Amino acid sequence: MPDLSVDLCGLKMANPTILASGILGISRASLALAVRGGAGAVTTKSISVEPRKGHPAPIIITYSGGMLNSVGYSNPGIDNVADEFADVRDVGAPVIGSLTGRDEEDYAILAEKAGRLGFDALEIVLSCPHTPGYGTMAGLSTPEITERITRRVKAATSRPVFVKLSPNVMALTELAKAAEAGGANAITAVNTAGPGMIIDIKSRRPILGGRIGGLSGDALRPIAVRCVFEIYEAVKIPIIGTGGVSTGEHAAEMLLAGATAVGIGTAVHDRGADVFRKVAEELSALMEAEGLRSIHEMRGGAHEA
Amino acid sequence: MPDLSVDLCGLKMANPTILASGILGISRASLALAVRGGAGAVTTKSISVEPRKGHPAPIIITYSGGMLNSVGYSNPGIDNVADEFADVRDVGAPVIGSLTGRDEEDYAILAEKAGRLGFDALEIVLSCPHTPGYGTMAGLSTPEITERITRRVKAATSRPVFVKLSPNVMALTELAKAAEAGGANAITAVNTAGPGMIIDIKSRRPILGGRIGGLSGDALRPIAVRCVFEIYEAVKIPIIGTGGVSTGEHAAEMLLAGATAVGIGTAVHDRGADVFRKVAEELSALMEAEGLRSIHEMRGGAHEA
Amino acid sequence: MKHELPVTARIARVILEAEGIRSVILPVRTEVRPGQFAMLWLPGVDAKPVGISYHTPETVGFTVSAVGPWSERICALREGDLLGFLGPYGNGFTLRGRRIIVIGGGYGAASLLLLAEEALRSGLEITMVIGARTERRLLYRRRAADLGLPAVFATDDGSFGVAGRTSDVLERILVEQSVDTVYACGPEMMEKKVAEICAAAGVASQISLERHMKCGFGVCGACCVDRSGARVCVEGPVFSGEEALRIEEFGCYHRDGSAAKHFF
Amino acid sequence: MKHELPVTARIARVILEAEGIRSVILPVRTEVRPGQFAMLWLPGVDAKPVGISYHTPETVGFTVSAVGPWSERICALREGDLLGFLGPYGNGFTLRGRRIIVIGGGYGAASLLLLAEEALRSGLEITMVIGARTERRLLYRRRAADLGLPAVFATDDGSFGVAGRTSDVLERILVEQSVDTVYACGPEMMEKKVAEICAAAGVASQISLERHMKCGFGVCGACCVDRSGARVCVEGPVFSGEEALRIEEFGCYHRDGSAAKHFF
Ligand SMILES: Cc1cc2nc3c(=O)[nH]c(=O)nc-3n(C[C@H](O)[C@H](O)[C@H](O)COP(=O)(O)OP(=O)(O)OC[C@H]3O[C@@H](n4cnc5c(N)ncnc54)[C@H](O)[C@@H]3O)c2cc1C
Ligand SMILES: Cc1cc2nc3c(=O)[nH]c(=O)nc-3n(C[C@H](O)[C@H](O)[C@H](O)COP(=O)(O)OP(=O)(O)OC[C@H]3O[C@@H](n4cnc5c(N)ncnc54)[C@H](O)[C@@H]3O)c2cc1C
Ligand SMILES: Cc1cc2nc3c(=O)[nH]c(=O)nc-3n(C[C@H](O)[C@H](O)[C@H](O)COP(=O)(O)O)c2cc1C
Ligand SMILES: Cc1cc2nc3c(=O)[nH]c(=O)nc-3n(C[C@H](O)[C@H](O)[C@H](O)COP(=O)(O)O)c2cc1C
Ligand code: FES
Ligand code: FES
Repeated sequence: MPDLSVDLCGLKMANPTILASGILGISRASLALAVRGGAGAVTTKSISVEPRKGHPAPIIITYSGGMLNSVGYSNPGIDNVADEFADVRDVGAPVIGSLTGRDEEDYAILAEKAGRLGFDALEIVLSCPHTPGYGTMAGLSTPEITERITRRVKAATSRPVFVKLSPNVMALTELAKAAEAGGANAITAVNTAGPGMIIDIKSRRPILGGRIGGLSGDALRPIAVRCVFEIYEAVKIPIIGTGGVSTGEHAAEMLLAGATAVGIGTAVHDRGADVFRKVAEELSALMEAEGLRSIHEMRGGAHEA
Repeated sequence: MPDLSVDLCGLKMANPTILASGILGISRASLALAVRGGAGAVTTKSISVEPRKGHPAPIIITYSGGMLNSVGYSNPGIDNVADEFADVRDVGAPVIGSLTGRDEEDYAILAEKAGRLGFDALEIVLSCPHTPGYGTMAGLSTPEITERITRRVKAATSRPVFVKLSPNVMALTELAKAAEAGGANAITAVNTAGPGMIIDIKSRRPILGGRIGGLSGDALRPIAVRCVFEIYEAVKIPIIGTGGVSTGEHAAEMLLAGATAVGIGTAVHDRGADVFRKVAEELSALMEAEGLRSIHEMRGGAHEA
Repeated sequence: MKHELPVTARIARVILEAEGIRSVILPVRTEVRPGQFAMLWLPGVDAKPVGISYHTPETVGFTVSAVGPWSERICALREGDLLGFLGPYGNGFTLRGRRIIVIGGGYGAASLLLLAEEALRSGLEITMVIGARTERRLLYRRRAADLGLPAVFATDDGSFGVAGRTSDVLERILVEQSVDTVYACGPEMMEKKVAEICAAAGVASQISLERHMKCGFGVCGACCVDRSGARVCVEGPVFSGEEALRIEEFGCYHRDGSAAKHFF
Repeated sequence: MKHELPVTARIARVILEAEGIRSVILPVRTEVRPGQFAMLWLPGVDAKPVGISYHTPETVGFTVSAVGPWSERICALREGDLLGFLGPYGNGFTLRGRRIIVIGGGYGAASLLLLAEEALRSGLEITMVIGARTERRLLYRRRAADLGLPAVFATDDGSFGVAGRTSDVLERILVEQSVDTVYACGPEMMEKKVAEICAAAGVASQISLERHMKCGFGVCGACCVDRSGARVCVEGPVFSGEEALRIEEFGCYHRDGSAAKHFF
C-alpha cells in the first residue's frame, strides 16, 4: 500500500484530501461528517467579523460544466463560533479555520480571536469573486495588500497561516510571492473562478439569488491546475491545490502540478460526503499501478525537464 | 415562424449565429462550410502581421468541462491572406475579418490592409489569454490601450469594427466603455477564459503543446453570460455574445443577457459544422412556444426590473 | 457531472386549502417519492424547501403556509404565474407493515398526503391524523374525503374534530390497535412526542425533519444536525424514530441561515 | 459534452518494417474501423496524424515513416517508452463488392492493412498492391505473407517485384479482371492517378487523403479542402474517387501549419 500521509506545515494528514471551505463546514458536526468520509483535514466555512445572512436562494446551482455558488459568506460571525468550534480538536483530523474580512483590520481581529479556538491552522481568504466588500471585489488581490494582511495575521497568531488566492487575477504569481514574503506557511489555490451567471429563459431571471456566483468543479479544474503549476515555480511554501478535484486522477494531476495537499469541495455533490475516501483510494490504486510508494514521488512531477 | 433576422451594424444576418474566430475559418472554403451549416455570419481565424506557425499539437483538447486550446494564432500573415479571402463576398453570409496584433502599430497595419479585402466588418482581438506577446499577455487589456487601438483601427478602415474582449479582466466594463469611446461598432464578448492546463498523469506532461490553453465551451458559458450582462448595462453598442453556446436555449440566454448576435465555436465539436442551423431552429422553436415573434423581443430581457 | 437547473413553468392551478394555506400545481413531469421535497423557486426572489403534496404523471404540486415574506408571496400567486423548482430532493418515506398511522400537524400534513395515497393504492390499513390550531387552519378535509382516507381531525381549540393534540390522538390509537408504523410530519415538539410515544410503545416510526436549507442537495451544510452531521436534505428529511431521538438537537434547537442556533 | 483526453501507455512492441519505417504497438483497447487514424502524441513534443495499421482487441498499432523531426523521434522509441494518442478519428473505408484491389504507396500501405484483414475475414477476393521507391522501403512483405494476402509488389527502381508504379499495376489488373472497388492510400499524385484510372474504367474507388491536421476532430479548420470546405479529418480521410476528383486542390496543392498553400 502506497503511503498517502502528508505533513502540511505540521498538520498530520492521513491522506492529502482536505474539505474545502464553504462546503459543509458550518458546524463541528458537519466537519466530522467529512472526516468520517475520509478527509485528511477539514476547513470551516469562512468566518467574518460580523454575522452575515448571505444571499437568497438558489445559492448553489449545478450545470453541465460545473457549479456556481453565491452563498455570500453566511456565517454567525467570529464571536458566535467560539461555541461551535470549541471542541473541534476531537473531530478526528486537523481543522483549518477559514477567515474572511473586508480589510486588514478585520483580518487582525479575526486572526486574534480564531487563534484562541481549537484550529490547527488558519486560512485567510483574499479571493472571493462574487461578494461585494470581500476578496477580489474589495481590491484585496494586490501584492501589497496581500503581503500586509498576511503579515498582520502572522503576528496575531502562532498557528500556521494559509493564504487562499483567486484564479481571476493576472498577477497570480506576484500574489503568491507576496503571501510568502508576508510569512504565509502555505498557499491555497484556488478559490472559485468567474463569476458566472445562468439565466432562466422562461422567467428571464438570473437563477442565483445573488445573480452572479463563483465557478467551481469541472469548469475550474484546468484553471486551478495551471495556477498551482505557476505558483509552484514561484514560491517554496506548500500549495493546497483546490478546484474541480473529484477523482484520484484529478488529485494526481494536482500533485504533479505541484500541490502538497488537495482541496475538495464541489465533488461532494457528485460523489457524496465520502468523496475524500474515494479519491484517496483511487489515488492509492493508481500509485500502486505506477509503482510509486509515497505521494512525495508525485509532487511537482510535471515540472521535471 | 418567428423572425430570427438580425441587422448587426449593417451586416444582414438570416439568424443571430456567428461562427466565432479560430474555429474553421482559415480559408474561404472553411467559412463556406459554416455558412452551409446555417451560420448567420462567419468570422475568419485571426490574422496577424507576420505569418505564425502556432504551437505544437495537441492544440485543442476536450474534457468533461469543455475545451482548451492553444492554437497560438497560426496563420499565414496578412499579406498572404489577400488571395485566400479575395472572393470572400460570395460565401453566402457576411464575413468578419479577425485581426490580432502585438501593439497599436500592428493593428493600424492590419486594419489598413484588411480593409482592402472583402470583409464586411473587422474584429480586433485584444484578449487572447495564452499567447505571449498578444492580447492580455501583452497588456492590451487596459482601458487606455483599448481606446487607443480602437481609434486607430477606426481611422484606418471604413468597415464596422468589433472589439473582442477577454473574460479574464477585472475591469471588463471599463474596457467595453473604452472600446465604445474609441468608436467601436460592437463588442464581441468573450474570448476564452483561464488559461488552463491539463496534465497527463502517466507521462506527467501538460497535454497541450503550448502547455496552457484558453477555456471555452460549457465551462465558459456562465462567465460569458455574466460578461454580456454587465457590458449591456455599460454600453449602448451591440454585443456579440460568445462562449459555450451550443443549443437554442443557450442562445436565448445570451440574447436575454443583452446580446444582439451569438458567437459559436466550441459547439462545432459536439454538434457538427451545422450547429448553427440546429441552434437557430431550436431558438425559433422556443420563441414560438413563448409566443415571441422577433428576436428583438428577447434582447436584454433579463435586465427588466 | 450530475447537474440540474430549476424547471420553471406557469402555475396550472391554485387551491385554497385553508386559511393562509394554498397549494400550487405545476404542469411538470417529474418522479417523486412520498416525503420528498423541492426547493421552490420564486424567480428573482428566493427559493425555499417545500414538501411535495400533489403528484400525477403530468403535474407536481406544493402546499404552502404563509408564515413570512416569501411564503406570503407564494400564496399570492395566481394561475399562469411563473414558478420554478429544483428537485425533488431527500430520501422520502418507506412503507413498512400492514397497518400504518400518518400524523400531520399544520402544513406538515402536506408531505404525508402522497404517502397516504400510495398506502391506499397498496391496500394498507391507514389512519390519517391531521391537526391544526383551529378549524380554519385544518388542511385537506376535502381531499381526505375524496380519497376515502380514514382521517381523524384534531384542533387545539376543539373547533373541529377532537379537541387536543395529534400526539394525544396517537396515544389513544396505539392503546386500541396494533400498528406497524407511524409516520409524522409537523411541528418539531409534536414530532419528538410522537417518536417518544412510539419508542415507548415499541412501534416503528418515521419522522420528517425540517432544518434551515439553502441548497437542498448536501453541499452547503446548513441542514447538518448535531452531532452526527447528517444532512437533513440528503440523509433525511425522513429519519426513523430511533435515529431522530439520537439527533442531539432534535426537539431542542435548530440553526438559522447564518448558522446561529435557536432553541425551540 | 462529448470529450476525450489522450490515452498514454507504454509501448508493448516495436517492429522494424523497412528502412526508416517502424511500427509501435500500444496495449490499449479501442474500437477501430479500417482507414481511421489517430493523433499520435509524443508527450511533451507534438502530436501528428497517423493511420492505424495494427489492431487486436487488446492492442492498437501505428506504422511511422521517419520523414522529419517528429517521426524520427517516434521511430527511435523503444519498448517500454510512453506514447499517447487521441482518436481513432475519421470515417474509414467501406467494404463494397466481392472483388477488391487495395493499393498502397510508401507508408500509405499502413492504413490499408486493416482493411485487407477485414476483407480476408469477410471472404472477399482481394489483391493488394504495395509500392515503394526501392526494396529496402517496401512495407509488410512478411505481414502480407503471414496473412496469406495475395500481393503484388512494385518498386520504382525494380529492386523487388514489378518495376514501375502501382498505378501501372492497377491499369494492367483492370484490363485483366473485373473489379468492384479499388482502395488507395499513398502519395497524392499516385492517388489522383488511381482515381482517374478508376473513373475512366467505371470502377468505384475509395481514396484516403492526407492534409495538414492540427486537431483531428473538425474544429481547427487546418484540413478543410477547397472549395467544399470538407474537413479531411471528419468528412474524410476517405473519399470516393468521384468526391476526391471534385476537390479542387486534389493532386494540386495543400496547406501547411500556418495555412499557406504548397503546390505538389
Ligand atoms: C424539508 C422541508 C419541507 C418543508 N415543507 C413545507 C411545506 O410543505 N409547506 C410549507 O409551507 N413550508 C414547508 N417548509 C418550511 C418552509 O421552508 C418555510 O416555511 C419557508 O421557508 C418560510 O419562508 P418565509 O420567507 O415565508 O418565512 P421566514 O419569515 O423567512 O421564516 C419563517 C420560518 O420558516 C423557516 N424557514 C425560513 N427559511 C427557511 C429555509 N430556507 N429552510 C427551512 N426553513 C426555513 C424558519 O423556521 C423561519 O423561522 C419546509 C421546510 C423544510 C426544511
Ligand atoms: C490522415 C493521415 C494519416 C497519416 N498516416 C501516416 C502513417 O500511417 N504513417 C506515417 O508515417 N505518416 C502518416 N501521415 C503523415 C504524418 O502525419 C507526417 O508524416 C508527420 O506528421 C511528419 O511529421 P515530422 O515532424 O516528422 O515531419 P515534418 O518535417 O514536420 O513534415 C514532413 C511532411 O509531413 C507532413 N506533415 C507534417 N506535419 C503534419 C501534420 N500535422 N498533418 C499532416 N501532415 C503533416 C507534411 O507534408 C510535411 O511536408 C498521415 C497523415 C495524415 C493526414
Ligand atoms: C458552495 C460553495 C461555497 C464556498 N464557500 C467558500 C467560502 O466560504 N470560503 C472560501 O474560501 N471558499 C469558498 N468556496 C470555494 C471552495 O473552497 C473552493 O476553493 C472552490 O469551490 C474550488 O474547489 P472545488 O471545485 O473542489 O469546489 C466555496 C465553494 C462552494 C462550491
Ligand atoms: C480552437 C479555438 C481557436 C480559437 N482561436 C481564436 C482566434 O484565433 N481568435 C480569436 O479571437 N478567438 C479565438 N478563439 C476563441 C473563440 O473565438 C471564442 O471566443 C471562444 O472559444 C468562446 O466561444 P465558444 O465557447 O463558443 O468556443 C478560439 C477558440 C477555440 C476553441
Ligand atoms: S441544505 Fe445544503 S446541505 Fe442540506
Ligand atoms: S484537423 Fe482540425 S479540422 Fe481537421
